[in-house]
Amino acid sequence: MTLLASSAAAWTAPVIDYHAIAPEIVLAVGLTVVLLVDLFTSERNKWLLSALTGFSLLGAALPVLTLALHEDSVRSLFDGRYVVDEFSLVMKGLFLLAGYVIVLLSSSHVEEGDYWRGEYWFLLLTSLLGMVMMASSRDLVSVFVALEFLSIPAYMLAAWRKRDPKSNEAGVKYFLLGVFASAVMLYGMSLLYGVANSTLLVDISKSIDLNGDFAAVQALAVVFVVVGFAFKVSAVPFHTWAPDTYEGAPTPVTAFLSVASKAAGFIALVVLLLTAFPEGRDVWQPFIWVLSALTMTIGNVFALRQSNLIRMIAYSSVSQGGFVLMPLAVAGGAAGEAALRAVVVYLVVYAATNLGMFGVILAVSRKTRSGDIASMGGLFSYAPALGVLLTIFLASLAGIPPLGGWIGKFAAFQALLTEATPWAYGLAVIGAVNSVIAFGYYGNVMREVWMRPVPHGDNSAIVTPSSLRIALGITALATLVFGILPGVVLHFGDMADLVGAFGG
Amino acid sequence: MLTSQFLLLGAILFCIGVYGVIARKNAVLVLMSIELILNSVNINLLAFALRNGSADGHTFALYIIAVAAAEVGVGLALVLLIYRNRRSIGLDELSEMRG
Amino acid sequence: MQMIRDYNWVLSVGTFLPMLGVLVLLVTPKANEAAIKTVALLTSIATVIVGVFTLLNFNFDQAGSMQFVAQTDWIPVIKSTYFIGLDGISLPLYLLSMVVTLLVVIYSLDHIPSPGNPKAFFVLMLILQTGMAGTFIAQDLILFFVFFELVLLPMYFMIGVWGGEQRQYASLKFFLYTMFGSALMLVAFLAIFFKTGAESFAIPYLVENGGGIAKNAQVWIFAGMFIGFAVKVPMFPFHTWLPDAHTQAPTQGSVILAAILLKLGTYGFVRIAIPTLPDAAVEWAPWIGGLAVIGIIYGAFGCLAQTDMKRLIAFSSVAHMGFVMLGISTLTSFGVNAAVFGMVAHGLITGMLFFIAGSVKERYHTLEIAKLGGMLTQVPRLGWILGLCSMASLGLPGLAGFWGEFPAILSAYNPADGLNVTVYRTYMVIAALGTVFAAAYLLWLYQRTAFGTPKNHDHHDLHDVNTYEWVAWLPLLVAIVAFGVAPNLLFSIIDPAVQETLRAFGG
Amino acid sequence: MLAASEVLSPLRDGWFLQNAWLAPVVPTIGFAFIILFGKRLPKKGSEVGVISMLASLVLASGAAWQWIQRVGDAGEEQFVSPVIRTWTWWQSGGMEFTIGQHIDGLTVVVLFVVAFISTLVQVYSLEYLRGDRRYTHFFAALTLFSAGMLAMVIAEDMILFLLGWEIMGLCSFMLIGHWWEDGANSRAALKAFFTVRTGDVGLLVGISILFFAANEWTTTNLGVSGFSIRGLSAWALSGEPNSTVILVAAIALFIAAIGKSGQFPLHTWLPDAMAGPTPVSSLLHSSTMVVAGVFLVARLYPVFFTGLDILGPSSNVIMIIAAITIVTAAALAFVQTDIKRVLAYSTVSQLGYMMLGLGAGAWLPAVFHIFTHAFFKACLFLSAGSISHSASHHSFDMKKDMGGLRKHMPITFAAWTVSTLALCGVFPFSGFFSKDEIIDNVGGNGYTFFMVVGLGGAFLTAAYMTRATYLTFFGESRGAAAGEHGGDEHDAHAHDAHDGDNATATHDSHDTHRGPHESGVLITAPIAILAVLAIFSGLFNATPFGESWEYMKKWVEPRAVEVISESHSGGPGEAFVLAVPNAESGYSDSPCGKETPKDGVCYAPQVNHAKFKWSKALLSLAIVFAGIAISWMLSAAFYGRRDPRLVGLTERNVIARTGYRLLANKYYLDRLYERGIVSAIVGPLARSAYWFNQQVLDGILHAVARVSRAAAQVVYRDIDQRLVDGAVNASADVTKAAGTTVQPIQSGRVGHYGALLFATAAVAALVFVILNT
Repeated sequence: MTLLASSAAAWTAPVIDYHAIAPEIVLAVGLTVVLLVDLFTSERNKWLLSALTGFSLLGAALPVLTLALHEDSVRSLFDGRYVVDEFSLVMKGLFLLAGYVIVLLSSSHVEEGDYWRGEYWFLLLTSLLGMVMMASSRDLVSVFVALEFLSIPAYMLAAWRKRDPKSNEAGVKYFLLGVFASAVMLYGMSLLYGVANSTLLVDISKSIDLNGDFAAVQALAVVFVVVGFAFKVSAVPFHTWAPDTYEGAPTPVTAFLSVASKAAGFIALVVLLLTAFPEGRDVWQPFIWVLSALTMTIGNVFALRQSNLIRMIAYSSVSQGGFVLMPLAVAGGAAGEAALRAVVVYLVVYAATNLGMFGVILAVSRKTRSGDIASMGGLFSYAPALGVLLTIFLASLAGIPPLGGWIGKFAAFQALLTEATPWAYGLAVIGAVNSVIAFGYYGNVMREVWMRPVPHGDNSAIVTPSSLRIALGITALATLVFGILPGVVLHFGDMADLVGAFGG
Repeated sequence: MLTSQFLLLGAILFCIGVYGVIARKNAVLVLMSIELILNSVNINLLAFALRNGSADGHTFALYIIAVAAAEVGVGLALVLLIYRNRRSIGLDELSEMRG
Repeated sequence: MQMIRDYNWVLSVGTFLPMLGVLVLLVTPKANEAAIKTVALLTSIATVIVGVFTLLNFNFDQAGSMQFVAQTDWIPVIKSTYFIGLDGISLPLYLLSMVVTLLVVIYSLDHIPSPGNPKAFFVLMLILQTGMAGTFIAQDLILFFVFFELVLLPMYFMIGVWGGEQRQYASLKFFLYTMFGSALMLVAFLAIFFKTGAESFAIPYLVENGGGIAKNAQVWIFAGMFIGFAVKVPMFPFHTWLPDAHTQAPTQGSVILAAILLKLGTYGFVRIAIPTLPDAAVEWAPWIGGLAVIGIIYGAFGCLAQTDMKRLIAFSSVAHMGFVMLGISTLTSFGVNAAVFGMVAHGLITGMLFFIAGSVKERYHTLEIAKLGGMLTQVPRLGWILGLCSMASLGLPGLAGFWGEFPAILSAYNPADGLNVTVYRTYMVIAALGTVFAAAYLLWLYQRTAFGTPKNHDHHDLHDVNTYEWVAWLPLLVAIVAFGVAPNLLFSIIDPAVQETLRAFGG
Repeated sequence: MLAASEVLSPLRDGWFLQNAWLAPVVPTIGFAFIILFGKRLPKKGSEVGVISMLASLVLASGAAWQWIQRVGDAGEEQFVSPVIRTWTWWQSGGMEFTIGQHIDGLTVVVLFVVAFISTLVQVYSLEYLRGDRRYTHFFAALTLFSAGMLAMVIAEDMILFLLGWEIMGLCSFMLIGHWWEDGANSRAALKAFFTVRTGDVGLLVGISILFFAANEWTTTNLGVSGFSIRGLSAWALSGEPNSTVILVAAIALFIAAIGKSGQFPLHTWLPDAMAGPTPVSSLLHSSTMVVAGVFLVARLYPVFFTGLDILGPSSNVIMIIAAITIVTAAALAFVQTDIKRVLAYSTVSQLGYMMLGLGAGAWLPAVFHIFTHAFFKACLFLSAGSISHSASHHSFDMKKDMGGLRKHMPITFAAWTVSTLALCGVFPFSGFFSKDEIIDNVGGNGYTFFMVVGLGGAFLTAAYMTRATYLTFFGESRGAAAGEHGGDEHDAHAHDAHDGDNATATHDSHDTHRGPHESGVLITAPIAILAVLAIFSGLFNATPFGESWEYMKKWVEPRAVEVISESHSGGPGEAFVLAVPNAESGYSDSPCGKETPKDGVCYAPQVNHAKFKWSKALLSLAIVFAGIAISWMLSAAFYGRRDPRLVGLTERNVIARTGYRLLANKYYLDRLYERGIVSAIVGPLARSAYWFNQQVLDGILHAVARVSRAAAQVVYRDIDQRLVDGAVNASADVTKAAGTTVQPIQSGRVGHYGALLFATAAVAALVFVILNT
């Protein structure tokens, strides 16, 4: 009792830096507006919603820009539980833009399918808000809340096609495993709190040193927490939900999951590893090493066997996750900054490329209405533009210069090799070999596009709605620019320094 | 203080929950098992909070309870959904997509 | 190494001009084939003009030093710069890539392989051109890597779309093989980058400091580069993509592949692997030499076993690149000179042979040696050209092939210090025997295709060498003879650069 | 002892010497011209060929003349320095390598011979190949050949030498295969090229070895690269070279010579090469190209001299090979029915004589034999061609289509006879002076056994030539020679020789209907000229008539004196300057080749010259006449009167039968050779030698080809496609298989997923907990 009383006495209202949380506020307002508008608009005017969603995302992006340009770049709220630094700003920017592209991708799709549009946009915004918060969270509680904030809407989105048993299955699997994973993670978090007597990551970092009486507990806690996020980023063997969910969920949602929520998982992971357990690296570095190797390899091996395009992409994105994990296997020490940069760079490039690819798939599936790889047959012959774009995106994913993907892989390798240990080289070689295997299935799609006949020989052209065109334009442009002038994207990575990490 | 006993209780609850999640084929039961895990976490948090004398644990626990409520809401909704579509809430039928 | 920075815009223009053509092509309507061909032709002509300009402004007295050097920031974060330059080793290959592309474009004007679509075909070809030219001028490992990889996709599609029956298998095989090599190569590049203090990717810098790396580490790093380059060459155990790729690729593809792409690998050895890692090079050289002579004999046997003309030529590439690698493996400027000359010569000759194979295919609808015959009676000019090229290819003195082959054998007699002389002299004798086999399979090919009485009796699309072919071929034929008679045209350029490159080995 | 004044006499070098390098250049241009415009010219390019050859002939004669003057200027014991001009050709490793001319006695002799015979043969071909389908190509190839040979002859460095050498090989390929519609011809062409090329490996290796062994010495002492011929000569005699290295190099080079000059065991290609048109046989395969091997040995004589220890106590490889060649080839000539093949084998054995001479230190007689042999052998071939052209419907079969032709073609007959006598070495025909000189010197240098072999060879030569002569010109006419219309062979050959346009059709028919007759002037004229030379060319070095007649010795043989060199570097167009030879070095007792030169360099080894004795000459003459006589009687009896005692003798008489079989079948001959000589001399080696013979003479090319083709099949099908490529494809399959094995992970069941999730977490936790406590 006394304890509570004393803290109550000490309580003073925190000063809130509204500029710092402006993006979140804008998003919150935006999603309420969407909700209300949805209530009071007739079916004819539902198109307003997508527009609103898009605008609120761009609107939220504005303060991010102003914050980035503002000189005192680090703003810490709620005594360090919610921090706005370059890292968070870059990631917020990424989420908001990715969200905008997803809006572009999905608008036509959502308009045409008989979906509950209002809710769709609402949930999309909510989930994005969760991600934006995740970027800034520096406290177990806020991390947890942000995580659920972005996950729960995602569960619902996955199950969005209510009448479609596949979609249901997707939702349920995602949900149950997600909740289970976060539960396990929570258990780890509770132990962390117990050891560190604080939920503030910076404080935790002080007491997690893997020695003393509680070394075992610390190790256990670290592993469990990592597992929680490993699930989010669908690292093997926690990836099992991903293919099923991706296949079942509506394609735009799949795009959303495979890009945005995965990215969110990664930044949470990075934040925790670098700010909370820098001293715990003896536990998590080997763990990540194994996860990364498994993820790349298993993901590729599975992807090679797929005949369903989306499922193949699911596995490809799994193995891509392995490449993002790669630098983290040495991060912590000197390689920490490089690893952070590599992760950011990879996520940015990967977001652009992958969204672009989903854009093409959406466009093509409007005609073929099929998820088979074979349905891409002869694409180049009747829709050269789409064919070339798809080729560009696939090549970028395969990491072939001068397309964006290669700089992501390059950064990953570079960060990995800054620690010139045999382990690092070993993982690098595994990664190299995997990047070759990966081409096995990317090339397979290219082969369909370029060298195979059109299925059922119908060469009817594809009508691509303007929003989709814009999305494709943005992503393709980004992919090329990142590839040819990698300085641009590497710059993001460079400025994204993370407060609290590297003893800073 | 009886911290260690609380922790033990938490651990046991956690294990039961995990067992439930893995072993049960019934969606609702799985949901309940997850609730068990979450509550074991809550117990841990509170025990630590009392031992360390800081309020963070309580706060965290409150958050978890709130979020858990939301999760259950969504979960039950999903369960209803599959029940509508396939007149059963057995999880093992949910294996259309594999491989 | 001394840098000359005059005209530092020339190389960039020459390299990226084709991309301009690509942009124009992209906006040209697909239906308007005439326009497309014109654009492609003009682009490649313009490129060659720039190339000639480069040649004219090249300072031959200082062929050993980098010229037209341009260096600007590119990826400051990873200390990689846009750093290009040209010396006596790069110059011939750089120009060769431009000329060959032009000739291939000319040839394509009336030889668009099925399934047509010249627009895409020329676009890919021009992208290829940029990649190839860029590789030869890049002075920064990352830049080199980008150009090196840039070549892959276009060639993949060129084989896969316009190729023969097995094209899809062949193209994928080609791609995976090469990519496998380059992936490990990239790792090696990063390794050397960090081992030299993570200062710079610039090749001159690495040449300065690469020697400082511990020998053991050098050997491992070299292993990475070796796989990357050896696949491209291709050297003996990594060669199996070549016959398939060559056999399946359309004529233009084979020509470019043989004339330029294979040189990327050997060039990589000369420019990067050996100078930056001298100690490792000494360790590896005997193995490289061994694989090279195996390749020579092995390729010859491969040729003798062939029933398909194009596949035979493809295998002959394995043998010829064996000579090149033998020269390189001696680590003497004598041998490397021979190797660089050999690259150019092989580019001209084998490129030419593939042209011929293409035309034979077009006329006889088969490349089965057994089904050919009496070319000299039906298409005499084509027959004689084939004869000339076969002679050049088997290393007849007075033709270009000889100057890549004989000095290579010669140089194997005494390799650089620290290399086992006995081993290399054995290599020399084996390689010399290889020349006999070369004579055997080429003459045997010639006897059965050109001599004898014609075997096919539908003469309707038998016509002798036509104008496009003459225009496309004459430059190559002239070059074959010219370099054969006056080898110093090349040697005088190559030699100083090679000596500069091999300073680590005392010349 | 010499007074400096005598020695100091400056040497003239005129325009022709300075510009002898034009001799190959002109035909090269001619060749290009023929190839490009030949078909459009009135005479289908042949005129270009003839003109260019005439031009080179003029250049060659001029050079020869001025060389003679140059020698005239020199003092008795003065080293007559060759006229050298060099230009930078290529550079590598900082070294510059030159191309250029090296004109000395040997060069001018061979230069003249080649240019002269090429000219005559081209004139001859004007008529002989008129109307041939590839008339133009024929002359192009012929001209290119001359260019190549001339280039090789004047070569200043081994690279240019090699270039000429290979070009000759190429032309020989093209010319043998001239009528390639017939598979046999193209096979023969392939065989020739391939066999020679096999020898060329030796040339490549030899040049390489010499270069690296000598380069340092030559650059420091003479300022020339290790390819330069004079550099190599000086180095070889300088006492520098390591005996093993130079031995290996010499043997390697000699292998090349064996291949080119059809020495045993690589001689098998030469008889087959007769498939080519007769002018080709007479030019390439008798008088000039096949001499290249001999020329190589003569050119780099110091290398062989030191390397193989010529004039040493023991017999060296050159002599052994040469001796075997002389006997086997001569013996094989007996059993030929094709007149050209007889001549081919005779060529082989004559080349054997030249090699024998070189091997035995008789440098000059060997070179002289090149000179004389060229004339009479070319003459013989052209006569054979004339016969087939005008008398036997293009058949070369002596038994079926000839006989009694002396009445029909007197000029040809006369020419043939004198050439035959020259070849047999009958006094005073040219062959006597050269061949007898060789045998004499071989004996003189103490190789008695080889002298006996030489004499035996002379006997055989006389015998088989007599047989051929009898069969061709005496007895009654047979087959085509009797005017019968030759059957298929005629048509076949007509198809070859005279194909295509009507002009030839008429020409062909008209001479078939006329029966045997003398050929046109374009054919007889060259024959006549050659015949005259066959008689008199011997007088250029008529040792029997005393010192004063030894022109060749004076003009051609390099004087083995020690020379102090100041500047040998012959820059572009600048002549090669030599300083005063030191007064000490006498001629007779020159140290060159015997010991290390003290204060200078030697360019030629000191060789001895046997004193000519009529007694020896008469002995050999007697042997020759014996051969002629015996052979004549036998032939007359056997082919002429069909003497019952002889006809079918081989069926009745065991000895005769075996004897005949021995010859009729070369394998028997080899077995005889193996049992008789080898097992006697080198018993243990007999079996291996026998095996070797079987393999090699059983058509080395076919064996090699078969083996390597088989090997190739194995390598390609089993190793390449199955093993190497298989591994590649396998890796892909493995990856796929891996997917199948791990597939269960993705069972699609939430329960399993959850279990996997937690199990991994638990395991990881356990591991790390254990590790960290």
